[in-house]
Amino acid sequence: MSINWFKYSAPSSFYPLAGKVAPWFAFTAAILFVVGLYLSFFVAPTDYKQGEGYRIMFIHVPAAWMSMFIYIIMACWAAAGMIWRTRLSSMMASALAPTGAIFTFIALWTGALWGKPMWGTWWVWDARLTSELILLFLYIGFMALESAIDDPRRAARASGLLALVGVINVPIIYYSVQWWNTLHQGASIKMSESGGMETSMTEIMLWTLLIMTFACWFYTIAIALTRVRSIILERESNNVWVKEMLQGER
Amino acid sequence: MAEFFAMGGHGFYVWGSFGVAAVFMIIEAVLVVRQKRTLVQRLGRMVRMNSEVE
Amino acid sequence: MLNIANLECVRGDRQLIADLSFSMGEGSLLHVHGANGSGKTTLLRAIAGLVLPEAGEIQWNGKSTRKLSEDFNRELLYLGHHYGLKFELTGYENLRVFAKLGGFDVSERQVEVALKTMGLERCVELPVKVLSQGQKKRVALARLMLQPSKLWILDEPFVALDVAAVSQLLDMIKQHVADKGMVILTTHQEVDVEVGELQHLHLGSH
Amino acid sequence: MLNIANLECVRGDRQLIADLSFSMGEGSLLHVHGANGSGKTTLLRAIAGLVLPEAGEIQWNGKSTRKLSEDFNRELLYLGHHYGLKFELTGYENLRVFAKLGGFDVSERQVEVALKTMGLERCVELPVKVLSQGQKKRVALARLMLQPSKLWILDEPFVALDVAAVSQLLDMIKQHVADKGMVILTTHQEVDVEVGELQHLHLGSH
Amino acid sequence: MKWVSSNISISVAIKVGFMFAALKCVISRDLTLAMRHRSDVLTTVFFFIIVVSLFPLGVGPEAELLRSMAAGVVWVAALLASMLALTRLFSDDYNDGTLEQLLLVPQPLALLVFGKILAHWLISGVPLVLMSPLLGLQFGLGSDALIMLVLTLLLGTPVLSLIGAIGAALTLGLRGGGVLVSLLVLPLYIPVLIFGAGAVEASASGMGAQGHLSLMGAILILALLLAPLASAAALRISVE
Amino acid sequence: MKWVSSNISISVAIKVGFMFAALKCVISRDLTLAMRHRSDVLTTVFFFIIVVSLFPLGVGPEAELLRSMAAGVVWVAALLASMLALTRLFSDDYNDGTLEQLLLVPQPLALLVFGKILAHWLISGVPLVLMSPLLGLQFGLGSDALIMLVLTLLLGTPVLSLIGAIGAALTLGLRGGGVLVSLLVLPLYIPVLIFGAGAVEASASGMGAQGHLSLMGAILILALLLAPLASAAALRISVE
Ligand code: HEM
Ligand SMILES: Nc1ncnc2c1ncn2[C@@H]1O[C@H](COP(=O)(O)OP(=O)(O)OP(=O)(O)O)[C@@H](O)[C@H]1O
Ligand SMILES: Nc1ncnc2c1ncn2[C@@H]1O[C@H](COP(=O)(O)OP(=O)(O)OP(=O)(O)O)[C@@H](O)[C@H]1O
Ligand SMILES: [Mg+2]
Ligand SMILES: [Mg+2]
Repeated sequence: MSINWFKYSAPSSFYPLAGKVAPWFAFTAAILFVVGLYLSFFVAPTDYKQGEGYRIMFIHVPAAWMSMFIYIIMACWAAAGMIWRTRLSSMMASALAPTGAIFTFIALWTGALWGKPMWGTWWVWDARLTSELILLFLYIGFMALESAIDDPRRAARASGLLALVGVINVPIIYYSVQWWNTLHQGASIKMSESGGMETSMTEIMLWTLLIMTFACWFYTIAIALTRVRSIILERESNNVWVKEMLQGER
Repeated sequence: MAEFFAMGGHGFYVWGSFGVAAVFMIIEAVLVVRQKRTLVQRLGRMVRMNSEVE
Repeated sequence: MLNIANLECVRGDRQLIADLSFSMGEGSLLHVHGANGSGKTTLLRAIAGLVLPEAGEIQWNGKSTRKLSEDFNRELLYLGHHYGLKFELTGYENLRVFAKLGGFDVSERQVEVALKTMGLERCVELPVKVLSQGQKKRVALARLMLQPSKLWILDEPFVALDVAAVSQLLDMIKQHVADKGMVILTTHQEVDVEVGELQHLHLGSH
Repeated sequence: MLNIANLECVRGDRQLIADLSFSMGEGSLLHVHGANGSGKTTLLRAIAGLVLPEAGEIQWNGKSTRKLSEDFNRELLYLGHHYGLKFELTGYENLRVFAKLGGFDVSERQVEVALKTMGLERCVELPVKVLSQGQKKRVALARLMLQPSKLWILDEPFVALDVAAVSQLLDMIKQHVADKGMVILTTHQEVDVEVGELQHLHLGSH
Repeated sequence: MKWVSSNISISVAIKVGFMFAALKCVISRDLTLAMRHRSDVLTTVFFFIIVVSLFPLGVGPEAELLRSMAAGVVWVAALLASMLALTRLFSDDYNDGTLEQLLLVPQPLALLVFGKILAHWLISGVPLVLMSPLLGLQFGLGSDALIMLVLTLLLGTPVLSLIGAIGAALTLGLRGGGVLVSLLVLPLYIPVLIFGAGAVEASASGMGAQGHLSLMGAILILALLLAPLASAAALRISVE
Repeated sequence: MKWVSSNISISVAIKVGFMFAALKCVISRDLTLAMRHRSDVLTTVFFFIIVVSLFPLGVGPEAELLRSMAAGVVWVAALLASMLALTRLFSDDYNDGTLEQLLLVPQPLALLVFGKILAHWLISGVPLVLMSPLLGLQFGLGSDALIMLVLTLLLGTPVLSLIGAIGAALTLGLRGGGVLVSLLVLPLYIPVLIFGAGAVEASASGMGAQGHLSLMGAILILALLLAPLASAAALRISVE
């Protein structure tokens, strides 16, 4: 992405830009998904250890990665919004949150469906699983706070502050959960399987995984750009440029 | 074909994963686009009504 | 001393105050008029720094009140629709808290005199909670006699007061203006506030 | 129709109302006077059944209001210092809730007309929370036009209203009394409520 | 004439009709208020989920230990979640003066209170019941125990709302009501907790839980009969 | 002249003096308010005790099981109790308009907020710490583990108050604030819970808990530095 965000940090100039590029991201995402799904189901070979069930990986791992990336990006936008007081930044933060929450949920859901055949249980209190669950709580807290406040300007400032507090806390939470689990080596099932997987991963599997991940990236960007357009309209509905633009439309 | 959907006995898990993921992502996309459209309509109506008053 | 330039305030999707500019010097009183919902409270809260204006500048002695922050607060006394009293404390205790937080020294005696002037001598020992509506307001107004602030912002100060208390408050306002203070107030009641350099501001036609 | 006999009300260690007796018939208005804290609100709440009197009897058409309970409530409209509105609902929704709970039928149109009469046509879609102080009061007062109750008890109904709304409310009170209704009210503002059979009641010398 | 004259006594049928209308109105009013802030409904459930998830973090991840405490943890969390939501049952209405107006409505107060409790259960109780199997799964409960968990919660959460309403009404307008209400109410919750968690554990260890269930049903009926009356009385005291 | 002229800049020493006076005043005000209703102080502790005591009822009486979950249960209960008390930290002041006046005080807001948090901890945190050994005994903890329990709570409860203040400030004036605040705050509490309960368990099983304790100290210092500032910013947003 070589777009100079700062040049377009004024909502009025970002709005049309986002409208122009969003369809292209959506289009690219669709193509990548088609290719990625084809590779996942028809090209990637059956895993010698896990059979066909391992194909869940091609959605699980990208979703898990996205869930973490999106939180970081969201928090960065919120921080930028608090520090430089650019209106667009906090709008981007709120535009990203629902997508992040959805990917977190998908990671949890696919992980649970993968765990049942592989580990014989839907859920274990493993460090990685637990921190993913906490991440979901953080996303939901962010969105709940935003939706509980009527005034959109106040909502943006409050949820931005929360994201900022979260960003300081997330690494602390992450490492504490990590430590919590390794200190109690009592879990009957461990995630050591994944280590075994790495070695058995063929080149084609890796490519499939990468393509699915890029598909998710482009999907996220397309969705966030579209959503931020709605948010811009809503919060800037008093401004002249919005009125002129709407007058022009139809 | 049936064999493909059975996924070597793991059909439920595999299709449950991909299915739910697809459903969520498609619903999100549809909602986002629709939200944008209704918002433009609503605000447009407001702007037009206000300009008529003035 | 107080300068407002091109102030603009928005609530929800309504622009309540647009491009408002005025200034007040020492010994003057600004009476803000307007129908219900015309934005008087919003304006007063914006000046006090409780509402972030959409655009415009509010200056005190040539400096932005936002930048002055605590230094501006020292010059300011704001009384809004809420009285700002702790209902579990007595009137006396409430006033002492205001004094300590505001950083101005008042003796026990001064507080007692202020309460007495407001006709609350029989209620000093009661928690504010059990007082009548008008008595609560009187406790809040007793602050005017103690706090050495230059700018008073009073949002409907006459509400709930009986005739005696209204005239008492009027005297206090007049005295403050005569002492080179500044007062901004709103009221729907017809009271005679002709004093000092009097300005009127009429907000929106609703 | 309303008979009060030997009423006595005590708050804390103060006897606010002692041995009070009076009665009101159809088409009459009772104006309760008194300084701040003299017990006006207490009296009004006692009549409405929200405060238990220490002694005495309150009768409606010869029957104790306590015994009548729900049947008395049907005849009663009480508006106190609190407006009794749900801040999250719009004015329209608030009035519909009052109507449904009170068991009186009002059409959508009637509610709209009532809100319009109170000058709220631009705020029908807003939750009461964001309205100004005076607009909130107007929503509460719109009930007077919808609820078919005979006895209105209004505690400081003119507070927070602008001039236009005050005269509107005065008209409504006069109309109600002329229609053989009964009104009990308190106010510190000077308003002209000369109408029907007017009684004055002066409470305690503070 | 503009008003309903008190001399004409309204016929019983109409009266009952008005009563139902009023009941429906209270319920729909409270549901509307909750829906205005959809987060309201969701937060109770999430609180429930988070509290349940805290325990493994405090206790440690051993699956066996977790399984054996599952029923207790889920039930205690349900208790706390439903109690936390309680503090709002009357307090919003009290603060803005609408409770005062509810007391002046020409309908039996207990009826209105029942409507409010019902709405409260729909908002805060039902989502807990729906979410509980998922949490049971996280703790590794078997399918029999899961079904029993849902059943007991279905019988138990209304009791929690009903009993809790009394406490909420009594502590109205007191500072620190939130904590005080828990102090009054939690001890009364204990029988529900014991039978509820007991039933789940019994069925997890393969025993029948018929006895537990019928006791819970009896408690529910008793609470349905008494709690609205008691809460109404408490409200009258609190508003004065 | 009646007022302090703005032209005379007050000397730094006097300024600091006023700041301390204001801090002292906020603390003593909040303590007085709590003492006016002594039940306030007690209810938090009782909530703590009751929640802890509910577990044996829900889980069953096996001593071994109870001992192994003791640290976790006590810590989770402390979390919940301190969180429950939080909802009142700013909301009373917000509702009666005194918060508005606090914002207009000529002192740094973060300082006043710090005073309020400190008072809150004295009221709701310290009693928990004092009560915890008794509860630990009930679950059969040894003396080493008991000392560790008190120590970790002493380090941990201030963090709970500090982090919680941010959540309380953010949710001010929102409907359903009580539950919403728990949704925001509980996930952030997790590190404190893990290290706190972990330290107790480590010392119960004879291992050293030095590492846990120093981590908790680090978290406390971080929270002391950042939380008052963040809460002050949140308050400004919420009062608007
Ligand atoms: C609810 C259950 C699960 C959750 C919440 C979950 C969560 C996650 C997360 C957060 C990641 C990204 C971690 C990272 O990149 O460091 C991840 C990666 C992964 N997960 Fe899961 N997982 C779950 C179940 C499973 C199961 C059952 C398996 C396989 C048996 C599995 C296999 C993997 C693999 C292979 C990766 C990629 C490994 C890597 O990048 O290092 N997961 N999962
Ligand atoms: N979210 C919102 N959407 C639309 N309008 C809003 C919103 N929030 C506030 N308002 C409007 O802003 C105005 C608030 O005005 P304000 O309280 O300043 O009035 P006021 O002049 O003090 O009136 P009063 O004399 O009644 O006290 C009201 O008209 C209200 O309807
Ligand atoms: N616990 C108590 N102890 C002593 N006095 C009390 C107690 N509770 C209430 N009071 C007194 O009762 C009176 C309440 O009066 P009420 O509210 O009826 O006055 P009011 O006539 O409506 O005054 P206003 O004009 O100010 O509204 C006050 O004077 C108050 O001091
Ligand atoms: Mg106003
Ligand atoms: Mg009164």
